[in-house]
Amino acid sequence: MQNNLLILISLLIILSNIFLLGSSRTGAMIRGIAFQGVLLSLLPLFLPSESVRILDIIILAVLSIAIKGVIIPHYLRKVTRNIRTKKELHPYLGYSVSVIFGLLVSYGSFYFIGKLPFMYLSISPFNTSAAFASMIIGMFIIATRRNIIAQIIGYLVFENAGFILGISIASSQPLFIEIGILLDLLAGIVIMVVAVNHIHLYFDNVNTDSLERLNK
Amino acid sequence: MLYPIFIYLASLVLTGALSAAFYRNHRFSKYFAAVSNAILSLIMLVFLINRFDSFHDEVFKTIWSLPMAEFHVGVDFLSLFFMIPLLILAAACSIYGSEYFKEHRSGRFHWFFYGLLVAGMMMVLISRNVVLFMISWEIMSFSSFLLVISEAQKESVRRAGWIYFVTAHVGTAFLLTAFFLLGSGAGSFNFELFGLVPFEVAKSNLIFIFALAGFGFKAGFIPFHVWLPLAHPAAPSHVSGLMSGIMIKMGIYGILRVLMFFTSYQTWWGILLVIIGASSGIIGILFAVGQHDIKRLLAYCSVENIGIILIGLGLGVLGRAWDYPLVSMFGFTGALLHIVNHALFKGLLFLGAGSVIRQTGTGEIDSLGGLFKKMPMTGSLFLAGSIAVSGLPFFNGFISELFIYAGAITGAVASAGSIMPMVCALAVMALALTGGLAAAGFTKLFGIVFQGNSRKTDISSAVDVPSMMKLGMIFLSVFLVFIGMMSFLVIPFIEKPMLLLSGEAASPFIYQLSDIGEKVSILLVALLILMIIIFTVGKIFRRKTVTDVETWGCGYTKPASSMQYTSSSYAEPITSQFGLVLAARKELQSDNEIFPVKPWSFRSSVEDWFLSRVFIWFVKLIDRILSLLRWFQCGRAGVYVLYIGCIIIILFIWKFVL
Amino acid sequence: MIINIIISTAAALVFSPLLIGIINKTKAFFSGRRGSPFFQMYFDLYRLLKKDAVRSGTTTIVFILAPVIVFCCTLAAAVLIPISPGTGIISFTGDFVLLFYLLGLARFFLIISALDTGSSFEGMGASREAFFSAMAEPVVFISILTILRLNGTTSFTDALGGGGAGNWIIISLATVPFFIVMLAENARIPFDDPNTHLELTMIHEVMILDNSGRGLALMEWAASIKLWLFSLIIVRIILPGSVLSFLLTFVIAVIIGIVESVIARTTLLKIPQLLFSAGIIAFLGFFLSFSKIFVWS
Amino acid sequence: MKESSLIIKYNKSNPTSKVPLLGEDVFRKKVLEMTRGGGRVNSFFSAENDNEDLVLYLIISYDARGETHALSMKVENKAFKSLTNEDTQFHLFEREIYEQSGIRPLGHPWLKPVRFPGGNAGEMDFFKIEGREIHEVAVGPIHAGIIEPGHFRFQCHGETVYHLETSHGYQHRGIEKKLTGGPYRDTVYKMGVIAGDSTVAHSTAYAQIMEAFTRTAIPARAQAVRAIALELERCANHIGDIGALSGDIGYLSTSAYCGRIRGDFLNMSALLCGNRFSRGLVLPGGVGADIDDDIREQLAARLEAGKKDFLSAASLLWETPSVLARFDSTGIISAESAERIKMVGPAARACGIERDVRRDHPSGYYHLSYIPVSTSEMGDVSSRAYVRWLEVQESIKFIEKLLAELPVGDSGRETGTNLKPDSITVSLIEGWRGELCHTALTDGTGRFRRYKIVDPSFHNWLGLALAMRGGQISDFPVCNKSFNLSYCGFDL
Repeated sequence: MQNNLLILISLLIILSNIFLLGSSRTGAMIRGIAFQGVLLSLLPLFLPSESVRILDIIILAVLSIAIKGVIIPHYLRKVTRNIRTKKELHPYLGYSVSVIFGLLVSYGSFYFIGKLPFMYLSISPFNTSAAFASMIIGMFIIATRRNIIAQIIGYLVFENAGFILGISIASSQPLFIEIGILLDLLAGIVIMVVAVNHIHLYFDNVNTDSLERLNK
Repeated sequence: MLYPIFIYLASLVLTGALSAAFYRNHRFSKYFAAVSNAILSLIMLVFLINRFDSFHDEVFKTIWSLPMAEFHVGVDFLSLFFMIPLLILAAACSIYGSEYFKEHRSGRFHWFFYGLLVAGMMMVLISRNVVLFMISWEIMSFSSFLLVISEAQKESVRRAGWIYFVTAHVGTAFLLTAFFLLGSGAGSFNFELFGLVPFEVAKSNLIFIFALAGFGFKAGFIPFHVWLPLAHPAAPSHVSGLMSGIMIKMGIYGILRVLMFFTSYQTWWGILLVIIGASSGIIGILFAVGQHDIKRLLAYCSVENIGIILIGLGLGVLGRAWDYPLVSMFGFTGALLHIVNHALFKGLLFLGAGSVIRQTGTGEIDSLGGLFKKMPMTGSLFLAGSIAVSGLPFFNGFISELFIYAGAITGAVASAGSIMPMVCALAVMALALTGGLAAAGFTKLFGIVFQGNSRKTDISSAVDVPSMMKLGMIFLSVFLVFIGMMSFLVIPFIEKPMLLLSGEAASPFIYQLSDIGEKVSILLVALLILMIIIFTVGKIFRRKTVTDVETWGCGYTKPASSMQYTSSSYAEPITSQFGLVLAARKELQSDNEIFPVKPWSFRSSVEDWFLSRVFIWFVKLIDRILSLLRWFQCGRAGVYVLYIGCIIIILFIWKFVL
Repeated sequence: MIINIIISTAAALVFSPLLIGIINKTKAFFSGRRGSPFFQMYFDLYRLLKKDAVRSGTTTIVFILAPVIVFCCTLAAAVLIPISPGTGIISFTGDFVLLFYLLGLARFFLIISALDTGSSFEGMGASREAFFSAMAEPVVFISILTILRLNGTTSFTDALGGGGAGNWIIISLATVPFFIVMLAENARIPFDDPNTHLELTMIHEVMILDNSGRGLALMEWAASIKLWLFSLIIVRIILPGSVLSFLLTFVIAVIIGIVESVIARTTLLKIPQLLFSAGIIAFLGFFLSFSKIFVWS
Repeated sequence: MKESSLIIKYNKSNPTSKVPLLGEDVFRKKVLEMTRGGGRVNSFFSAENDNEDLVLYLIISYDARGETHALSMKVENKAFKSLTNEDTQFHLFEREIYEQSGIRPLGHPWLKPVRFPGGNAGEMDFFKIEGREIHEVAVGPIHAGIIEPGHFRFQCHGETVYHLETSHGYQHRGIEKKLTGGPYRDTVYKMGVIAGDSTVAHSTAYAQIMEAFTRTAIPARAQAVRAIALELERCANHIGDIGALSGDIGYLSTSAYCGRIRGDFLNMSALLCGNRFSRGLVLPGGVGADIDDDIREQLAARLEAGKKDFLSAASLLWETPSVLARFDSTGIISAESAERIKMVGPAARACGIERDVRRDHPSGYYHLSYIPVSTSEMGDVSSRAYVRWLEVQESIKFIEKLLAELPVGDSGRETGTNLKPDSITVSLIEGWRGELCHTALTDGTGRFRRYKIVDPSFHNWLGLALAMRGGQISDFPVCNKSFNLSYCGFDL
């Protein structure tokens, strides 16, 4: 049953990745990433835990739900509300193409991870392959979306994948490392948000195309 | 069995020649050729079906004076099986054509070439030697080419003919390579020897690829379909019926024949066949949906159906390669049955399209409409063909698709590993999507052409077609319903050719085929009875129906025929959603002003980029290569004589010295 | 056998209009209204069956035959679904193809009867229906393949008629796309709005705009039977072993009502995307049904 | 040149003789100069003068300066050179002039009747796009919803609309013609039903005209009641529209709740005067019903409740992603197009154009109290709904404020029927659909020589057609509803 839940979470992570790739509005993307954040935070609760203290895990889960599921999405939403280009994203690559790419990457990573002898993992290879796919999809989002909010979300997806890999490879590591990573992340996002707000002061939208204009 | 075939062939050519000789009396020569053609084919058909059960392979050999050739013919169940649709269609199309084809300049040899085309296909089916096969193949290609350019005064027809000619011969080149490889492996050019030698894997792969490409140009699956949507509309309708119905199947026959040369199949052949079939099916039907011309739509639909057949073949090959006899059995059965079914309904549809064009003078879907009331018989038969081609129950298209589905389902469910289920799921998805899109395409065709009110073309004086044409179509539609409702009676004809392809491992499961057929028949008959009951009950407890009212138009009092959906509009959601595949274009010419001061105009099109980009690019490439050989051409007659002499000497050396 | 057929037919005919009533009641509840009675659709059908009809002068025999064909084909498809464990009336390899192609035949006639009227509205609906159903079919079939794999059978009615349920994750991955397609095929929100009066936005309703009297009754009834059919399939997928699982169709109706209450209908342009995403979920489920990674865990 | 137009004083009658009567060339030059300088045509119509010569009157206003000017032009040979090619905002006025008086605007790019002058409803030559593939969709005059009759003709290919033409006139009642020689006893009731959902706005405009002609100053309390009624009318209609919009996209909760809340607001109007649509509330000289303390308290309480209900029902709308996705980018009209055809009201404000008569040309209580102009930027259905949502909140705030500071005094006085002869006056009111303009000219005996009404729908119908171009035909209902224009206000 526990294993099933782990797989369900990974599945939902994959689906949320695909949702992110296919959604055309920043609002939807933020909801998607919040959902993903909450899912991720639940992940440590279902890990086989011999060496880790249960309290540590609960602290980690609560903290990461707070940061990934509440604080960061809240900030992002605030930014989108301040700058009124919440509407369509108009990516470089179309939604259908992105979704198909996401699918291929997910299936590919199933296949790829299935070939690797990851016997020392404390987590099922299914989760690992989900993380692997997330990593690539995150980079893909960063590369193909114009909107800076979407790019931040891409970064978050990337980061989330790291989180999964982190807890799966090093579940016996001290709690502090994870919390440190979380706080780093939070700081990064806050800085970005501030930056976006500033960019907004000078440019009328958050289209990164306008940053390219700085060159000229 | 062979002697009747010889007699049939000879009399075909003879009646054709006689009709050309008596051409001074148009009507007589036309009816003479067409009717005798039909009668001959029917006699042959009855004979064949009669003998089917007690049939054994027959071979006939005689030494022939051509180098490397032996006059070697034979019939087995595969050839016999292909003869059934050929004969049915030859009969139906010639009855129909007797009334349809109007006399004009090039008409003299029309029926001769028609007979020659049928004879050529027959020859292809019985040839057992490469040279004989290629000669028959060329007779078939050349006579059909001449039939296509029947109306050569039109520019579009000449272009179509040219492209057909070029593609046919590119295909021949591939075929020759494949046969050369086969022959060099077997040390002979006789088919019976090909099957005896086991080929090494690399070589058999190579042979498969070349044969697939070579026969692909005839079968017309993507990407070798470029000639098909041009040639079918250009040809007279009964010829397009024959070409689309059975001639392109000769390509499939060729592939099957080549497959039979191998004792073991490679997995990737099956995968390749399924992938080509799936893409051919989906892209073909998408292009069909985007067409504006009836016959072009039907031509692209043939591409789709060839795709479906290939999916079946691919599953059959996969089943054999992976040792799943059930998959192989269902796949090959479905493919073979679909070959017959497609011949029947596509023949019917082309004949129906011909009737529409003949009676209204146009094949432009968007200018037609409301023909059902004027041509009820053609309309009903066309509707039957449309339902059949969409693969829906009660008609034959359903049964064959069901078997292909069954193959894919069995493969997807029963197998371990991950490649087989994926391929099978791909097959199921492709079949489902093509089925749905075909329904969209043919509701568009039937709905716009036959229903509603007439659009741009005046149809007030249109009447239904003469009885000979009706007869040809009714003849085909009888088979549609018969196979659709009583498929278990037809299945015995498929079992033997199927066993040739799928191997004896499938024979224990063969009962499943007619089992499925019977179950479907029971259900459909019950359903039909239910429909009749409900309809009759409705008739008995009749209520008053007022019919002298207009269609609801939101209370607007002056409706016009322009307030109907057009076929192009009907297809627009599909063409724009798949715009990337179809290279769909919409052009609105407008002044983009708030008030339309100047007239605006609109047109849309889908572009077959396989033709306009890939194929033309390919031809240019070849042209560039060949231009390197231009020094060969010097224009002096003496030099050409020298060339011919050289070739003769080379041939002599090959035949007698080597 | 005969008794089974009678039971399934009776269930399809009798319960299907009730589903519509439940959906409407649920929607009314969510928007704070009392709503029409549960049995409203029965009254409507009765009233329509009694009525005389008006038929456009443009139409042909197709228009007269279509309601009967649509009704009978839909009913036959519904009867194929076993209503309790182990009682499929006919089962063979690929029986679901017959089932869905019967629905396809019904749709074919629905579409051409719509085009028969020569109206731009009906053409509009026909065009949409033809496209969206073509997109929906592969999704359903992949979901069914997953279920067949779980049950290790090639007959869908056998799989629905009982046998072992599989892993619940995979089952839900097969059911969700089915549910989405059910909404699409039955003209529910977010694909179509069954309650709208706006012809330009309709899909299903606009095609039967010119039907009246008995023809309309049969069309409406067929539509509700189709809903019954889909919801029955879903409950049989979820609970194959239970005799009373058909009662769960009413729960499905409530869920549909809730879905319709909380989301708006989408723009027509997005419908292919929605179906596409349903297909992704279906394919994921199918993939997991044989993926090695899954077996390991 | 400055003196060649008359600056209209609101609420005052202005002698017709002061309106400069120009020759065609001077007029043309002057008018184009004014429109280029930001002038917006409020009304442009033909009238007969004493010698039964046809004269064209033009009412034009500068929103930025809050000025309204009047000029007139002598027509010779029943024709003049069309101004439409220079400035699009004239096009419908010129077509109407042609239809009503037979004066032909030469060179008009799209000269066809505005309604059905021949009396044969439905006879209209529609623009057609050439090509076999285009199909036409004819919608109306009878619609499936309970709305007024009007015909829409789409030129479509598939789901895409390339051109939309609206055809009006099914509601033509000849109101303007019947007013000539007035005011009559029933005129005030006629004003109430020009557009049944804008009763207060039209009645107020008429009342102001009558007050100007009779030089009646009305008490502040009556002005306040009028303003409250006008804002209540705005609230009710906007709320109804938001409900109808969500109904069109199948979002039932908001639809049902807003439908009820609209009823609540209509009942507030009923509380005020006994009629849910405020018929008979606004009378020349004052208002037909006063607000006593009891009503005031009840109104405040109901307003509070209605506000709460509305905020929760409508914020449900803005928080549902599927709704936003449906509204966003649907039926976009660009700010340039909107400015070019001089759209008015919420539809214009949804394109980011700050145009509001209550601010630009205030009259009555709006002199004293200011309502912020609510705008949005995208020009799509979402923006039009959003502007309505903002406006309802502003209106409620305004009503609350007014109820709190309701001036004391009586609720009106008699205006009498002695209208000042040979005068012209203009009344501009921001109805809930946008600016409506009443212009009245009196003859030598103090009767109406011409009474011209311009409903906001007159400015905006073309906007709907432009918003649909290149859009999806399935978006039309929701797009149409987001404009929610009046048919009878247009047809008159």
